[in-house]
Amino acid sequence: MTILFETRSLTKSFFGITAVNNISLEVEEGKILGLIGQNGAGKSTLMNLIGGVHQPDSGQMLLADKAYTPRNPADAKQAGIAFIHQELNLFTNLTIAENIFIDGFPTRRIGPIRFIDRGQLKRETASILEWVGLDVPADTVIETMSPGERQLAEIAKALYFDARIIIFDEPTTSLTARETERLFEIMRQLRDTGKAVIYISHILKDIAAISDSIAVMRDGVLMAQESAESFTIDRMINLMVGRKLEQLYPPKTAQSEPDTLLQVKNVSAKGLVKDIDLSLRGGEILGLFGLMGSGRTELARIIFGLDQFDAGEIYVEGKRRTANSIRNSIKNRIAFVTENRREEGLLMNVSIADNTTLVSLPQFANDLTLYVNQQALSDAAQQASQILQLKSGDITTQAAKALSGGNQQKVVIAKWLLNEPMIFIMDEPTRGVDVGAKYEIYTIIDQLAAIGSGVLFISSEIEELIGMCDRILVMSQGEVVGEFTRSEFDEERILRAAFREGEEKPHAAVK
Amino acid sequence: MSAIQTEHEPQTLNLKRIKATDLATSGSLSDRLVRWGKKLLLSDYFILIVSIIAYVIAAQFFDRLARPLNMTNQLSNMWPLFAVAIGQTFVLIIAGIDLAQGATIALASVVGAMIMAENLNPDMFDKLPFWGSILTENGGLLAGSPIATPVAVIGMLVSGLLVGLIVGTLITRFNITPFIASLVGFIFFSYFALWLTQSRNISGLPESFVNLGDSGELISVYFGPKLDPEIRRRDILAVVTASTVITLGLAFFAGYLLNRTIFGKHMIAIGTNPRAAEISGVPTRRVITLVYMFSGLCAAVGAILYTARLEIGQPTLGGLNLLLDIIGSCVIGGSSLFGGKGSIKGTFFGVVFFVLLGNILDAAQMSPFVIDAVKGLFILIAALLDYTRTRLVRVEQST
Amino acid sequence: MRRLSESRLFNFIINNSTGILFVVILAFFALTAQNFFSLDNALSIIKNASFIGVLAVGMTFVLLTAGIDLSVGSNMYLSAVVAGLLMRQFDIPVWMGLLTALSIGGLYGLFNGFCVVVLRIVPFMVTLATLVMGRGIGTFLTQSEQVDLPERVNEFGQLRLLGIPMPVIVFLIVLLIAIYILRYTPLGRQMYAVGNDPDAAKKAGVNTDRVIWSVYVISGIAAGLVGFVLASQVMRVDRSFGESYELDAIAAAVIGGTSLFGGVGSALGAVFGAILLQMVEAGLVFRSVNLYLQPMVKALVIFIAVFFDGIRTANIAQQRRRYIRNDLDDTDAPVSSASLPEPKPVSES
Amino acid sequence: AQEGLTICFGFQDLETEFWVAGHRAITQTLRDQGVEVLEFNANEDPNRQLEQVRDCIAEGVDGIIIIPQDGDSAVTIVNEAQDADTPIAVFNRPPNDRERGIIVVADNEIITEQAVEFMAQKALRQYEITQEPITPLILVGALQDTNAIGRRDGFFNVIARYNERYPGMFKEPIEVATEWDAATALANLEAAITANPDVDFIFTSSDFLFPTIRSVLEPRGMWAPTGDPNHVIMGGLDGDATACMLIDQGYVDATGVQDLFLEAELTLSGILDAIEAGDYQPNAVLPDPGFALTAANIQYQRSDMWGCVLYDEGFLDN
Ligand SMILES: Nc1ncnc2c1ncn2[C@@H]1O[C@H](COP(=O)(O)OP(=O)(O)OP(=O)(O)O)[C@@H](O)[C@H]1O
Ligand SMILES: Nc1ncnc2c1ncn2[C@@H]1O[C@H](COP(=O)(O)OP(=O)(O)OP(=O)(O)O)[C@@H](O)[C@H]1O
Ligand SMILES: [Mg+2]
Ligand SMILES: [Mg+2]
Repeated sequence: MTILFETRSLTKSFFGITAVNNISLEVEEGKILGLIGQNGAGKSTLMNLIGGVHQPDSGQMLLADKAYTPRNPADAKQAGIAFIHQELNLFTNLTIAENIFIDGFPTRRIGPIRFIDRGQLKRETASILEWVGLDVPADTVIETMSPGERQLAEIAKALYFDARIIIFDEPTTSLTARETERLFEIMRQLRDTGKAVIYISHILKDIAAISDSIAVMRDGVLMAQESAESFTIDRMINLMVGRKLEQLYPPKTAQSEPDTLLQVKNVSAKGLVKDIDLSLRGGEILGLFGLMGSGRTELARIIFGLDQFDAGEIYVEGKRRTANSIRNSIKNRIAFVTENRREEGLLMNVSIADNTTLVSLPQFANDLTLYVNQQALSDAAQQASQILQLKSGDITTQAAKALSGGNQQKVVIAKWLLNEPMIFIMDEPTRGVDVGAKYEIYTIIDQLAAIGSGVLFISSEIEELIGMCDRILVMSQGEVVGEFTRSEFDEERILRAAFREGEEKPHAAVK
Repeated sequence: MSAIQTEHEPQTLNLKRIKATDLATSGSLSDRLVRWGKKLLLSDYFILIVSIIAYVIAAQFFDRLARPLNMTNQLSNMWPLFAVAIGQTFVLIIAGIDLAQGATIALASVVGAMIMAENLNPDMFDKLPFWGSILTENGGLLAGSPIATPVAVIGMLVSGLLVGLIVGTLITRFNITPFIASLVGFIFFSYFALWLTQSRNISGLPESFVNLGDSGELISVYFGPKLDPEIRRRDILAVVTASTVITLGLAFFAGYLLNRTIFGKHMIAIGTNPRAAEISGVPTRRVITLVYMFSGLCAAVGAILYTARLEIGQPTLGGLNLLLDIIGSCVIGGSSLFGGKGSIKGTFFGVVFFVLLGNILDAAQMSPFVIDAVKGLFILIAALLDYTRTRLVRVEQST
Repeated sequence: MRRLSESRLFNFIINNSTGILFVVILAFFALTAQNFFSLDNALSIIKNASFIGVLAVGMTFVLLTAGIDLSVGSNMYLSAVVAGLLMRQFDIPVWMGLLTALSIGGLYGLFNGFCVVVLRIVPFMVTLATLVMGRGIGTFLTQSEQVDLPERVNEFGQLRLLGIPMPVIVFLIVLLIAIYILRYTPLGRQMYAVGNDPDAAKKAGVNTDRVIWSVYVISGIAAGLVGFVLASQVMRVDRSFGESYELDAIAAAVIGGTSLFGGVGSALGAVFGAILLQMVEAGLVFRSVNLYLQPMVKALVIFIAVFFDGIRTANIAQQRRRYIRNDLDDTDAPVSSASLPEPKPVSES
Repeated sequence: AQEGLTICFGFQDLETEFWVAGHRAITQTLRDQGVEVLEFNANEDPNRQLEQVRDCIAEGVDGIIIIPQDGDSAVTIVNEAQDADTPIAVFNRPPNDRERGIIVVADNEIITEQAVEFMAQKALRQYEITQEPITPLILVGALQDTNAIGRRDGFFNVIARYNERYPGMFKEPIEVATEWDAATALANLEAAITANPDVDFIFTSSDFLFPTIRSVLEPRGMWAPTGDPNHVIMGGLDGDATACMLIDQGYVDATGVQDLFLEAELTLSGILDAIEAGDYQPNAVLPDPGFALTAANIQYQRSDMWGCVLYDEGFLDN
């Protein structure tokens, strides 16, 4: 075993918060290192230091026993470090191929003039795409791709060049089990060819399954780095959170009520969804499962009034909705946590407090003078951030973009919570959230249901749906293809339904 | 001026405090200077302070700058520019741009004059489109009537609101980028105003209107000997005029809207991320349209001040040069063309910068052949200093 | 089936709306104004569109990176002044004059780039300042007097190749070079990337400074070129030479589909926008429209063109969007699952 | 006697030869006499000019000379100065109310009429011979500029007058917008000539557009001196050096001349005399009748035209 890379007493702080505190980490050749920690523990920041995105305040880094001081991402790349960022860094106006080769296109000469060699570009891209299992043409423009496909494209982009260290910062947040499995396959291949892999995830089961060694961070400090065998899930959680988590899901307190809050009848939108029938009662948590691209997000957007539909009806509290508009929905206290927090969820440059109170602003304002009660507003934001255990500086001054990924997700949820939603549509609400915070979010979902709200819970993590929901609907190709009540919950059956497979031939990918 | 003076007090207080601590830590003079310089650079009032320091230094060389009358002149020059820039600030905050302001000033000026002008010479005006109906030999629509001025003022404000409504509608309903929508408005209404008067100015505005500008003196000062029987007009300094009151009123209203109301929060949300704002229930279209209407309103207020001081309705008021000064003032004052940033205070400082820069350059009596080159250089330096400031602020905050 | 073909026609119209608008305007003037539809007039329109057109092509590069160049008009003036003065004072040949104008334009752009990249001042302020400065320097050099160009420049200006006026040829060459850079070189694609997300570009290892610097130089060279070519047409450079051309250049670029927020746009679009504008202007002269109404009509055409372009892009985006289901053209027929693309398992583990 | 005086000179822009020459005539003469001159450029913004005049008053200058942007803002500015006891003179563009201030008037409309009159005479002779109606074209200046409007009015007055006397002599004039920009003029003139190849009578609202006109006409074989059958009757206004040269060469038939030197002299003597007399509100109207320099009178009146003086000094030489 050889140590390919190490950090020595690395420290970095932002705005008085020490995100990375005196960390000495070792990365071995031919091994997969799992890195875990709560939201805001400093994982991404540590990786950003390695990847040249930020520069450390103090400490050193050694790459193959030589001092390594990247001034920018290009330096890191030069040194053989590939980095798949937590937030997507794709150029939405360019094709996959162009994204992959943006810093080094293959060219060829025609006469005296050099041209980008589009043929070669396409060929090379196609082979990488096949490797990561993304089945779209190389000249697909990113804009037209779903979040999951984009994440695969991002991975392909990082893998095309021959790196020595590959960093995956939560790469599976938009992937389904199948793509995740494929990704692990790739990671193992990389390891077997002698590369070092760093893998960050909040899905501890995955970490346990794939890592050779595991490092745990808490509040910027490295708590432990040991071989994977010496960790159990409980120990990981204990080290991460600093306490024991008895259960992953809170005890269920909510009871479904008889009255129907939301009724979707025969709703169709050309090319997207067809003949959707769905009803949601007060106090009910309704799960919506499906594979990538099965149309759950589209359905959620239609219900929220963000997109229009061609046929069918939607009833809210028994009243037929005539105008399909966002503001109508908000007036009816429907909330929508988007799966795309960067583009649709947050005002990145605006303070956390202002983000948190954006939806419920009218509550704090005088109708006539429009005057906003600043004190009430920041109190409410403060309260919400405490409930969700937001890890941040001063919420009235810190901008949302300076939060860690998971904490950003909490802000999106807090924003809707303040409006006291009656129907809460959550599209992948726990994506990128740590175990502790997940528990908090589940508790909130449960409490909401307990006071009579209905929750439409969209997730790709089948376990959490089983843990939380009263009922699960399964979607495939824009249609509802299965419904399971709590007593019928069974992971394999639900997955089969999602694949549209008969009971008799279980799919190979399903374990 | 009052705004500037009150802001000065904390500054001197800070100075004292620094001195006290310095004594305790026995910092050297250069240390103190560095610290003081840093403090200045980090202040929100940076552009204002730089402008005033530059002005004070320049006044040592060109004593005409220090004359009281010159100072009150500069003050009165700021108000109309500031009034228009307030509207532009709003538009910049929502990541827009309003070129149509240039035309709005012209249109409002002409519309107002067509309502209230007295006596029009038929030789000059009989080719106008509305000759014989709105305009006659006796003047505009309401010539001579006591309600002429108030109606004209309302008419001007309404034309500003209308132009804003049209530009806002192009943006929100027809999905046209603000630059083009307002450019279309700029070209269209510029020539519409010219067509209305066939390029002619309309003079003969009533006294009651003219007094809305800086000839409407509210507080004047005289520094001469006490019992001089004949005070020359030029020795009387108009410190507070109608235009001061109108513009400051507008500024405080805008500041209230921006900083204290839900409307302002919605503006910032739209300027930062329109999609997220929309999904969070912000009525984006309505807010955007209202912001452009407010911008038109501000331009119309500017038109009132300009028209009153020139005493003519003029279809060529405004224009591109003025527009660049206005947007420049906003940007120097901290507004970003990419939205989400901007303040009324900052814009005021930007206006101060542009007005004082013009005054200093004129006072320096540089050859007209080099003055523009120097002006450009100074704009660049100011922008550079401001950038250095924001960078330092960031560094300061992170440690 | 009928509905399908209808929707196809509809889609065709929508997807080519800007082109159709162009043809409609052309047809209108061709039918209502004598001599409008002629090769001569076409060449004249393209020639006169070439000045704004070349500026707009240069501007497109800057806009692609979410920058702006307000200084092109002043740059034209300064480049033409220096070239003109040198040709008068030192009798240098025309080609050297052209080279001078290109270099001055390039240096001007280099300075803009320096302020944006190194001093990190926002492009709007930089180019606003150099707009004032550039004209100021030109005024200083000429003491505000006009520069009359020597006679031999006129020969160059009136040059024709196969009957095609020189400015049209220049226009074509500029277009080809721009298309080459934007579509076929790494630098060009990086410009799109920088405009789309500068941070991501940095993380991807793109030398964003170099990219940004180069767009200002390109825009500067284009301005220098226009300065010289236009001067060779009007044979005189006075103080208002090129004044407020920046707005027309930006308008032409935006009509051609370029976004002011970066990442979207093409050189061909800019050329198209410039020609459309010039065609309308010429048509209005042909029809002897009232002088006050001419600019108002022009404004309306800009509005309509941009409006249609918006619809077109929205529609193309809509069509490009991949759907979950293929029931777009008829809702009645049930979707057989056989016709759906099967979700293929990626690994057979 | 002028030593120690300070005079403030506010002008609009120096964008054409005419204004540059006027600027020079005024500032140099004053400085030669030992007067301190404060210069202010308002960049075509009357409001800015008003501000600058106020600054001059604040400065306590002895007198003010302005070239206003238009006749109406001039009234306001003159009142402003006189109310503050500062003598003021207005150069070239007259205020619409001529009661206050020293006003040196050059009436664009009337001078234009003189030049176009000469052209029309020539056209009449041609019309009488060929009986072909004349197709007139006018290059109109910026619609924002009152001078341009005055010149356009003068042009139309003459055309109307001739059509009244000789019905059918002139076709409907073709108006071409220039926005005072050579490239716009180039494009629009080219379009207009393509649309109406029979144009044989061109008036430009400013002489500075002659090179542009040439580059449109020359390739079409329409750039020909008097006497040539392809000659287009041509005239302009300003009286600059190029116009003088082109009249010499026979391409241009007439140009309306504002007597720049006379105007400068009237302005200066007016204001200096008032200062000497201690008159704070001097009022006078001093007309510059202007004249048309034509192919017919260029021998006698050459030296009265500022452009010819420049031309003869070698202004256009390389
Ligand atoms: N650019 C930045 N500016 C200011 N503060 C930052 C910045 N980036 C990160 N931080 C702060 O540093 C801390 C660590 O953040 P980091 O993104 O490294 O967390 P993480 O472990 O990756 O969390 P997650 O699992 O949620 O992604 C957080 O408190 C965050 O607010
Ligand atoms: N931003 C987008 N632009 C265009 N098309 C999109 C976009 N997002 C999604 N789609 C399309 O919609 C389909 C469904 O998207 P998506 O993958 O989000 O569905 P989903 O059922 O919500 O799955 P998941 O939430 O797991 O991603 C995809 O096939 C994709 O083609
Ligand atoms: Mg992270
Ligand atoms: Mg989804």
